[in-house]
Formats: sequence, structure tokens, C-alpha cells
Amino acid sequence: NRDGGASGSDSTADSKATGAKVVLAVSTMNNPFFVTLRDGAVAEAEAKGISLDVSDAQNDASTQSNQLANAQAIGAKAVIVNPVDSDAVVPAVQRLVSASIPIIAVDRGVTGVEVASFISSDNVAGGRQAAEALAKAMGEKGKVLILQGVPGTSASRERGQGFAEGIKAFSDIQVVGQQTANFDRTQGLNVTSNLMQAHPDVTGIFAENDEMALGAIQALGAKAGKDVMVFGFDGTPDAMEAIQDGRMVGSIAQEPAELGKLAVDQAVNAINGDPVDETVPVPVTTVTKDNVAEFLQ
Amino acid sequence: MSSTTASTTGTTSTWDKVKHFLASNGALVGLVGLCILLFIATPVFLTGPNLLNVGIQAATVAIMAFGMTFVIVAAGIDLSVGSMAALAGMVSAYTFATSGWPGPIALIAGLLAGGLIGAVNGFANAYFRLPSFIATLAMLSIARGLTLVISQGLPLSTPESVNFLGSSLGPVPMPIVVMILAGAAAAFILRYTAIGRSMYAIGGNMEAARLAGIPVKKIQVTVFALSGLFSALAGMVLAGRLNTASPQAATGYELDAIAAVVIGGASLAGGVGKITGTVVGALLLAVIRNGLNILNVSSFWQQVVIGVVIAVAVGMDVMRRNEASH
Amino acid sequence: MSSTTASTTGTTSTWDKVKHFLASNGALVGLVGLCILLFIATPVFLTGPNLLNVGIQAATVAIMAFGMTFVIVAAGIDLSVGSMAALAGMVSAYTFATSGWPGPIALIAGLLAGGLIGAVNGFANAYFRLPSFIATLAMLSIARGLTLVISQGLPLSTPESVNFLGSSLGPVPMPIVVMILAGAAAAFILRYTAIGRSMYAIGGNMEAARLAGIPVKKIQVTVFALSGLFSALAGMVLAGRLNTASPQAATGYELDAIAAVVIGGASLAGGVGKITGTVVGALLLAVIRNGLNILNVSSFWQQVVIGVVIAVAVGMDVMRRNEASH
Amino acid sequence: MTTVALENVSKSFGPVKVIEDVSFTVEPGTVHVLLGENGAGKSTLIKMIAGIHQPDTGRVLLNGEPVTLTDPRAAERHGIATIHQELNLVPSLSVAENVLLGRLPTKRGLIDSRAMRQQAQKALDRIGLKVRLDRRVGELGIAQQQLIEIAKALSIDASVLILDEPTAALSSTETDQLFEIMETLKERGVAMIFISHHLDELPRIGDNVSVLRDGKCVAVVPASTEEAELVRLMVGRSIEDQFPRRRGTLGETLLEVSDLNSAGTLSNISFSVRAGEVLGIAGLVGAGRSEVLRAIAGADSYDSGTVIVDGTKVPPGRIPRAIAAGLGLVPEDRKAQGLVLGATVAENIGLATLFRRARAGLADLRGQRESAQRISEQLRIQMHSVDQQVKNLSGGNQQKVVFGRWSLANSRVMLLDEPTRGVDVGAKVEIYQLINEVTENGGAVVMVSSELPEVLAMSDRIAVMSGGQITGELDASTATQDSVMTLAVKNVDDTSEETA
Ligand SMILES: Nc1ncnc2c1ncn2[C@@H]1O[C@H](COP(=O)(O)OP(=O)(O)OP(=O)(O)O)[C@@H](O)[C@H]1O
Ligand SMILES: Nc1ncnc2c1ncn2[C@@H]1O[C@H](COP(=O)(O)OP(=O)(O)OP(=O)(O)O)[C@@H](O)[C@H]1O
Ligand SMILES: [Mg+2]
Ligand SMILES: [Mg+2]
Repeated sequence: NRDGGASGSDSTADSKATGAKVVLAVSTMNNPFFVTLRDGAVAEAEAKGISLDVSDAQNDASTQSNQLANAQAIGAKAVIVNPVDSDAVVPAVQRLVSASIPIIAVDRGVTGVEVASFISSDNVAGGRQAAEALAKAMGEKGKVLILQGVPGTSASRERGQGFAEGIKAFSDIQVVGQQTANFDRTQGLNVTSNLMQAHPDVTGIFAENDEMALGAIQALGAKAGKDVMVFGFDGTPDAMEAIQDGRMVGSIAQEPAELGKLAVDQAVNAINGDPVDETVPVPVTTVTKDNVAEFLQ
Repeated sequence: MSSTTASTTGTTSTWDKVKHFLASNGALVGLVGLCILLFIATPVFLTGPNLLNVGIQAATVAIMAFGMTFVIVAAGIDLSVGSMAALAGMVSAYTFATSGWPGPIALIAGLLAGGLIGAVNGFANAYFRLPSFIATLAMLSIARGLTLVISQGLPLSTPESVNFLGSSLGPVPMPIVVMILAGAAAAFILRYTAIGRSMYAIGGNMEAARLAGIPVKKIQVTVFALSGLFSALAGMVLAGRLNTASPQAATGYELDAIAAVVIGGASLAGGVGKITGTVVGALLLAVIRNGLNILNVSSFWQQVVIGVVIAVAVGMDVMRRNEASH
Repeated sequence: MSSTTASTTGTTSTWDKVKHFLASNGALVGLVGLCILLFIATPVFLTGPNLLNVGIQAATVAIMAFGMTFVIVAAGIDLSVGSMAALAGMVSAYTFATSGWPGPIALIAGLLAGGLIGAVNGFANAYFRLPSFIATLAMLSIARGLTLVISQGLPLSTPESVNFLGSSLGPVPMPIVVMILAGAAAAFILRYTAIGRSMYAIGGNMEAARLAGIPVKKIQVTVFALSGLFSALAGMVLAGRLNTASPQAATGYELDAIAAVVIGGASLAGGVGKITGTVVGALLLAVIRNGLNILNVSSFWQQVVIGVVIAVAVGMDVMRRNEASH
Repeated sequence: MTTVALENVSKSFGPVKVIEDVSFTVEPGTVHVLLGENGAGKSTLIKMIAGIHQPDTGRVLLNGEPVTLTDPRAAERHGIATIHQELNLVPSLSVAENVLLGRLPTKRGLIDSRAMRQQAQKALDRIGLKVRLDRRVGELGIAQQQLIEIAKALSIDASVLILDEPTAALSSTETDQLFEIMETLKERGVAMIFISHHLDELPRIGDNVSVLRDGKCVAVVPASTEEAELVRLMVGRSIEDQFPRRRGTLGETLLEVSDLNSAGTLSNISFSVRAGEVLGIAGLVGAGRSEVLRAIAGADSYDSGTVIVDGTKVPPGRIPRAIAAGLGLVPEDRKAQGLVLGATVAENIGLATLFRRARAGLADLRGQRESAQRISEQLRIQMHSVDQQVKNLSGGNQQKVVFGRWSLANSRVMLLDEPTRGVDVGAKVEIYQLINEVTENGGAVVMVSSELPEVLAMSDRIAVMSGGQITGELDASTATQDSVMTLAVKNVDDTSEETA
């Protein structure tokens, strides 16, 4: 019945998908990364002529669960979910799956559920790459601070884990402090200022996102990029600029717009009954001054 | 007026009851109005599955807000409800995972943890005379920290007994069932028990309550312990819906819970408040969010609209009450 | 006691003043105690640069909390301070970026936006009789939404005039300068102006103030407008420190600001509160966070410790006051 | 049957010694009266029997046995019931729940609402109070609240009953009723302690009188002692004239009220007051007297009618305009409506002139302090300093502070609602002198009072109200208690307060 309503009117290649409703459930719009992801998705949806509803869970797993339930209620033909929490999203996704609504997971997976497609960039791998790049910038020795994200979030966990694994390889680098700045730029500024008092000899800072990294370079002032190397994660426009200026040594770019675009593409395929790629890896790129130009529009 | 005939009096009295119900459940008018508007805007809103959705989505905040109603009626405030909910869920998941206790025992352990933390709030408030705002603000931070410590920041799977509370029994969603049962229990406590009545007395005039021999401090501890217990229950429903106890669960829910109670007609000055009002408040919040979602209002504008709707709903209630008093 | 000689009376009176100052700025004892503990734990704490750090970090919350002090003295509450701060910064950045107005005008536009939004809060509270909790909770959501709408969710660069407020003038950090000036202005308003004095009267007994001819409603509007203005100023300092107006700036700061005021000895029931107390409250919060950072306490445990320290600091103050009254 | 006694009790608050070495004994079936000026320590004394304060030294004896009363509940267990001076009611709860506050009847842990209604109704019937059991107490007038407070204490089957100024808010009818009940309690052997500032009530109900001055017991005399002697013992000097009204010549009309109507409370209220004149407004509790004053002062709005003060028309519901025109309201409940209790004497006196005296937005704090100093000397307000919080002043002195506020504001028309409620004889005379000063300086006074002798002696003209209307005006020189009462009960067909 539901499918019948959408078909029929048009018979071109994208017939089934044209005008079909797709829901994009984003974990949070409080972070430029996800705003960019959304923009990529919205642009692609326009190009493909589908109607895309975007909902923002404000980083609350149960709000997201509510929104996924709402998606079914409004008759979405496919749902793109960017889970707040890979585990917590499972029941809501399972309900959608059992209602035969194709699910495309983006950026974070859905634990133990076979979704139609999983489009991601690997946070753990990104953390490892960050460790290597930062270590190189520090001359493979010295003391490092870590600015952690909101405790208990998967992004914080995975990036932290990857970084910890990666930095182990450098025996002359020592992590002297790790403190949370909750993914927030102001807190990145405050916490860095505080930590620099206790550890004035630090030469490297890894921040689990660019917002905190940008706060950190603000705290370091003239020292940023000269005495202390700051490395971020996400590859936001502001961070790119800071890398260009030499205040930040690098970031892990995830190409969020690409994530959003690919997710919509997979959703359209799923609705049309075209083949869907089970996993679509989007490479994470280590951005440094060397290659930053490619990322600045 | 005393000259009305018996039959008229009969109808009047039913009508009076309706009027009285509306008058004392003011936000209800706002809620019904909002539902009508949403129905006009999108017929999807009034379908059975969607209404069940709204109910499920209201449940967690509503259950917390029941506990909060006790606290606010007794002229206190509890900022730690969200943290207590998260802690309770985590305690269940953790004890289940590590101690090998059966699921139901783990569930009870979680609920007890909530009640205990709540009692600590009450103790700090009643015996150490910390303003409840400060005591529970501190607990907001402490309980969240403990949740992180226990879980090491990782989400944990919850036992079947907890998941049951978040699941559906056939077509009947358990969160709604739990909300109804918890609401009935809370309303019963407030209306029919001596402890419930003394909450109103304490909130309305603490000195009078004390002089009348009401054990004020003990009741304050009870009030906060109940708030902890209801929060813990809400935490179980939340974790059950997600099959996961997340260390970040229910962050920021305190404002929603307080808003539900106040929208429902309670006064932060204490002495006034009803469970029926709180239910309406919680539903109002859930309906707003659900409606904006369905209408696909941009998430940026959504926050604007939510704020306006809350202000208008409560504003209408206030104006109606003022008119009634003239 | 009246038999003391003149000279003794002299010394007593200075000592009395000190005692009185300590007694009426209770949290100060907690603050000093905490500083001593931190100094023992790590000498870094008491170095000049670190103390400046603490001052800078306290500034934003302190400036907001000055505005909040007016509100709480007048028996209200303002949950929208964080959102107003973010909106004000964004308005400055946006007008600067799009209208080509000179920086200082953009700065003033932002401040006015804050004052205006605050006045709307006050209007809703005074004339539409919305409980301030609800009016400002709605505004918390509305102002944040507007910020997101204006910025389209992306951070914007702020004009030089705003950045100046976050920078250092030689060795002197401007946030501290702004905090001191704003604090002096707030203390002056509360202590010496007719409007300030009537805030205490309104908070102490609104009906008595009304019957004595105090224009209660107008002052309520003023109080919230001032809170908006101070929040906007805090928002400027915040944005200035980062050279960026972020749509998520100052999220959740309302609890910090309220806590600073209450730790400083104000009562949420109204009628009591001082700017010096508020400063101490804000410093206490900043010192705790700075200390835990320096000591590199695990981020999981940090929240536990913050909560405990807040509870203990206020608890000591409460106990001391109770003893004094015996 | 319980004999209650205090033995050499003393009590200090901080450095201030409030009670010093006081002893007395109350036998079953007798009424022991405590008499003393405001702040003499009467309430503090009885609070030591009610379990609120514990004596620093000395003992409380019940039937000769020393007892320690740690809290109000312990006192109640010993059969001691107390009607406190301050109303201790919960405004948001019903009449029934307030009457049985802390003692709600339960069945298996649940409120037994039928038993509750029965017991509450019985208690109300006993004092003849006709209000619906489910009305919220906050909606009731202060007199009715006082009666509920009394019903509350009487519903405890107490062997010792303490009554701290129960008659202050009552008019004569309710007072008579209360005394009848006290008589029956006497016969049942209840020991009672009674506090009142109405000296005429003492011989009617009392047996012995302990006179307190500055926390010390200065005499124990029989209640039949002459009033003049009691006054002398109490204030340490004699008061020649209890009602020292000085009448002068009348000037032009200062206040003209015509045809004031307010749905449900007031109908067709018209009167005028001239310079130098005191208009008394008498009536029974709930007659609407307070509403008249509040409407004139702009505290409540009204539906129709005009108020003209000194030639200026005052619009309804605009307090600042009323004050600017020269009106000053001394409200009936000084704690809830008159004073900011946590603020200082100076601030309370300066409240009405705060904005008028401000220059460039700055409060004239020095001027406020100096004026407050001058005015509190004029009004002889007893205090340590004008920087003291008003909540620490005695009742009479608090009332003078409210007076002082209008004196500073140069109000020419004073609206006084029960100005001497709870005020001791000495302070009363001083308040009467204040009224004289107002009229002698060309002002006018409207005084609502439930104390007939006061209305008769201090007014020049008396308007009597009943059911929201003025039922008659009398010349004070010819009016009698009877003629006032006749008008006060006229057309009372008030059916709004039926029993449930
Ligand atoms: N809790 C307290 N703390 C400090 N001082 C107090 C306290 N209670 C009473 N006082 C002081 O003790 C004195 C006696 O007060 P009390 O209330 O017993 O007087 P009273 O004789 O009942 O006067 P009134 O006729 O006005 O009721 C007053 O000076 C009062 O200010
Ligand atoms: N807030 C209120 N809500 C409802 N009814 C009220 C309220 N205040 C007063 N009333 C009622 O209005 C009527 C007039 O009360 P009012 O206080 O004017 O009487 P009064 O003549 O001044 O007597 P009193 O000696 O009690 O002051 C009474 O029936 C009283 O119960
Ligand atoms: Mg007394
Ligand atoms: Mg009256």
C-alpha cells in the first residue's frame, strides 16, 4: 500500500525515489561536523529529487529513539541514521528493520544489526593516524596533553583509544595529562590554560575534536604551532584555516559532506531496489600544512 | 443560585466537575489545543501508532516528573533526577554483568541505588540545611561522575528484566504502562497518605507544619528518596528502550522534568501541584517535539517554536486562572 | 560591653568589621580553605599566571552571575543567561559580517539584543504573570534557536572590538578588567540606586513593596533586562576570548551562574544576596575546576569531586551561620 | 487534670536575655493571664511550655514532675495544645486539613476523609465558625483564619491550653464565643494560659495575672485587679487616658469616595472625610471594611465609582497615583502586607519615598537614614538603631514603622486597617497620639477597627458596614456600642458561607 502510493506517476530511472520521504536522524547539530554532513545530504537529496526530513537528537540517545519512531509514523521510505550511541540505537533501528524500512547508518554503526548500508570513517583509525602525525610534528619526543570529549560518548572513546594505541609506538613521548573539555571550544581554552600551568614543558596536544583544538591554540597564543603542536579531529573549516596559518599542525578530516552525500545515494538505491553497498568506507585523511590546500575551498 | 431545581443542580454539578477539572488542570486546554492544531497540520499526528509514540516518548520525563512533583510540592527542587536515572540504569547493568545476580535483582539494585542517592539529597537538605538547589546540583555532578566511574565511560547492556520495561507487550508499550502505574502510585501517595498530605503542609508553610508536630525533616528525606526512586524507574524505562545503560543517558532531563511539573500548575514556591497536571505537562512537551518532528521543522527553528509553545501554553493557563479569580 | 575603653573599642571595631565581612561572605572561608588545600597539593596553583587564569575563567560566569544576582534578589530566576550570551555574541558577529557596521556598533548591537531579550523575559514575568522559571526556560530554548538560525549552526568570527574584551592589555587580561568593572557597576546598582534597593524590597515582600507604591512590574522588567545585558556582556567576553561567536557557546551556564549566586549567600526565596558573595561563588567554581585540571584528576572522578566540593563549601557556610545565630 | 508550672526559667537569644528567672503555676480549671508590653517576653515564655524553646536554666513541671519538651510533638503528647500568636496555617490546604494538621485521621495508613470531615466539622461547630470544609484557607479573611487556628487547638483533647493573643484579630462576637468555650473547658478542669492586650478581657475570663516587664515577672495579682493598676504594673507608669482623642476644627474635604462598587465585595460605598477628622469604620468580620480601604488606596481595582483625594481624582488600582495624591495605607496584616521583615527600619520607613527622593536614580540613603532616625524618635520607636531588621522589633513598634513610612511621605489621608491589633496598651496610646498628630496637622484619618471602644472613642464619625455596604453613619459623640452593633448586623443575609 505504502509503496503503491509513491510509484506510478513517473517512470524514469529514479521513479520510485522521486518525491519519496527519507529521514536523516543526526546525532547533534551542535557540532559543525554534523552540520556539514547534513548539508552534504541535503544537497544530494535536492539533486536526486527526494524529500529529506532532518531531525536533531541533540546528543540524546532516547530523543533519537523517539525520532526514529516518528520517522516510521510519517511514512519514511528509508532512514539514514547517525547514531548518538551505537548500542542504544539498536531497539529503535530493529523496529524500523522489521517494518522493512531500509536503514543507512552513517558515521557510527548500529551494534549487531544488519543495516542496508554503513557509511563511515573509522574513528579508531583516525586516532591512530593523529598519533603518528602529531608524534612526527613533535620530533617523536616530548610530553603530550589530551583534551577529551564528553566522557562516555563513542567519538571520545574511539578517538581516544586510537590515539592511545598509536602513541604507544613512540617511547619518548609521554602523555602527562588527559582532561575533558567536553568537545567545547571555551572549555578547550580553559582546560588548556590550566594544564599548561601544571605542565609548562608540554610540546604536543591532541584534542578529540577541532573545537577543543581551536580553544587550545587560543590558550597557547603565540606558542601554538611553534612550541606546542596541536592536533585536532574532524577537519572543520576553522581548523583548516588554523592549519593553513600554522597554528595547528593538523587534523583528521572526515569529509562529512561526502558522508552525507553517500548516505543519500545509498538510500535512493535502496528505495529503487538497486544494489546497495553494505559498507562504504570514507577515507579519513590526515590533514597537515602539506595537503591543507586541497581541503580549503 | 441556591434556588436551582434538583435536576438542574444535577447537571450543573457534572458540568461543574468538568469545569473544575479544566480549571485545575489548566495546561490541559493548551495540550488539547495543540493536538487539534497538529491534527489540522498533519493527519499523521492523530494516528494510533503516533499517539502511542508520543506516550512512549513522554513516559521517561513523566515518571521523573512524578517524583519531582513531590519535591516541588514540598517547596524543594531536584536537579539530580537525570543523573540519578543514568546511575540507576548503570547500576543494574553493572551488577548484572559483573556479579551474575539474576536480572530482576539487578533491576531492584538499580532502583534502590536511586532511592538511596535521593535520600542522601534529602538528608543534606533536611539535616545539613543545604538549600535543595545546591544539594541536588552537587548530586547532579556526583551521580553523573559515579555513573562514568562505574561504566568506565562505556555503555553496558541491560538485563532482560530492564529491557522488558522498555519493550512492548503485544501492542501495549510497557513504558506507557509503567508511566500509568507510577502516576497512579504517585497520585495516590500525594492524595491519600498522611505523608503525601504533609508534603503540601511543608511546602505551604513549613513552620506551621513543624509546630503541628509533622516530622518535617523525615518527610523531606522521604520526598527526595521518592524522587530518586521515581528517577531510577525512569532510568530503567530509558535503558530498557535502548537495551543499553549509557553513561550519558538523561543528561539535562532535570529542566524537562521541572518544566512538566510547573506547566502542570505547580508552584516552585511549594504547597501546590498535582500528578494529573504533571502528566499533562509531560505530554505537552512530548507532543510539541513529536509534532515539530513530523512537520519537519528545521532543528534550529524547532527550539524557537518549543520555547514559544511552552510560554503560550503556560501563559494561557495563567490568564485563565486570573480571569477565574475575578 | 559598653564599658570597654576607647582604644579597645577602636581595635574591636576593625576586628568586628573583619568578622562581619567574613560572616556575611561565608563562602569566602570555603574559597580560602580550598585555595590553601590546592596550594599544599601543588605549588603551581598559587603562581601569578595561574591565578590570572582562574580569574579569566571565572569572569564569564561571574559577569552573568552579577545579572543573576539582581534576578535572584528580586525573588526570580533566569535560566536563559547562557542562551542570551550566545545570542548576543552571534548578533555582534553577524551584524559585523553582513551589515558592514563598524565593530563597536556591532558590539553595542549585541549588548542591546541581550538587554532586549531580557526585557521580554521580564515582561512575560511581570505583565503576563508567567513564573520566571517558565518564562526564562522558554527563552533558554528560543534564544538558542535564534542563535542557530542566525548562524546556520556555524561559528562566526567576531569583530576586533569584541575580541578586545577577551584579549590581554599587556599583562592585564581584559576579561578580569571587565569582570571588575561589571561587578562594581552591579554592586553600585544594588547598593546605591533606588531601583537596586527596591529589588531587595520586592524579593523580601512583594506585596508590601507594591502597597508602598514601588512600581513592582517595571522593576521586574528592569531586573530581567539587566540580566540580559550582563549576560550579553559575558557573551562578548566569551566570544572575544575565542575570536569566534559559536552557536553553542555558554550552553548550560545557567546552572553555574545560579550556583555562583547561591554559593555567595543569596537565597532563592529572594530578598538576600550581594555582589561580593557572587564573585566569591564564581571564583570558587573556577578554582575547583582549575585545581582538578592541574591535579589531573580523571575526568570521570572530576564530576564527583566538583559536586562534593560545592556541597561542602556551602555546607560549611550554612553551619557557620547557624552557629552564629545561637 | 494537669497542673503546669514554670520554675525559675531563664532564656537568652544570643547575648540578649529575654526571660529572667520567671516562675508561675497554673492549676487545673483556671486561666492564668500573662500581661506585658510588646516584647516583654510573653510569647517566649509560653513557647517553653509548647516545646519550641528549651529554657536555658530552670524547669518546666507537669503535675510536679519535671519534663523536657524537645519539640511541639512532645508537648502535644503531654496534652499541651497551643494557639500561637502568629497564624500557623497552610494557605493552600483546605479548612478541614488545617484544623487537623499533623493529626489527620488515618485508616491503614491512608487518610480517612470521612472521619477527617466529621472531626473538623465538630471542631468548627464548637466555635460556631461557618465555612465550607473544603475551602482553601488562603481565601479566608484573617479573622476567620484566627478562628480556624483556635478550632485546631481545641480539637486536641488537651489538658493544658495556651492561648497567645487569640482575640487580637477577633471582633466582640467571636471573642464572646471563645470565652464561652473557655468557661466550659474550665469546668472540665483544663489549665489555661491566656495572653491578651485587651485589659477588659482579663476580669471576664482570667483568674490570676502574671505581669511581665523586660523578661522579669514583676507581680502576680488576681484578674479582678483594677485596669489602671495593671497598666501601672505593666508599663511602670500610669496612663491617664486610654483614648486620648483631641478633636479640633474641621477643614475642607480631603477624601471623597462616591459610589464605589466591586462585584462580590462592595456596593455603593460613599463617604467623605474632612481635614482634621477621623472616620471610624466599624462592622463584623468579613463586612468588607478592608476591601474599602484597599480599593481607595489602589491596592485592588474596582468596577465603578470615584475616589477624590484633596481635589485629585485617583484612578482605580494605581497605588503610586494614590500615594502621590496623599493617601497612605496601614494594612491589616503588617507582616504580610506592611513590612519587608528582612530589611532595616530605615529601609522600611523610606520605602514609599524611595523613588520620590532619588536623585539621578540614586537612592538618598543618607537622607533616608536621617529621616528614619528623626521619625523613629518622633514616633518613639524602640530599637537599637535604624539599621536593625524590623523583624526583630516588637509588634507595636513594627506598626509604628509602617506609620512612619507615611509620615515621611507626608501623606495627608491615612487609611488605617486595625492599627492597634496586637499592640500593647502603652503603644496603643502612642498610636492614638499619632492619629491626633495627623488630624492636628490638617490630615484626615479613616480607621477600620474591630474594637468598639476604640472606634467610639477615637473617631469623630462612624460608618458601619455590613455585607459590603455602608448601613449607616453615626456621630461618635452620641453613638453607643448598641447602636453600632444594630447597624453592623443589618441586612446580613449573607448566604455565601454555608456549612458543608
Ligand atoms: N528567636 C528569637 N531570636 C532572637 N530574639 C528573639 C527571638 N524571639 C523573640 N525574641 C526577642 O525576645 C523578646 C521577647 O519577645 P516575645 O515575642 O516573647 O514578646 P511578647 O511579650 O510576646 O510581645 P508581643 O506582645 O509583641 O507579642 C523581644 O525583644 C524579641 O525581639
Ligand atoms: N483573597 C480572598 N479570596 C476570597 N475571599 C476573600 C478574600 N479576602 C477576603 N475575602 C472575603 O471577603 C469578605 C470581606 O473581607 P474583609 O477582610 O474585607 O472583611 P473585614 O470587614 O475587613 O473583616 P476583617 O476583620 O476580617 O478584616 C470576607 O467574606 C472574606 O472572607
Ligand atoms: Mg507575643
Ligand atoms: Mg479586614
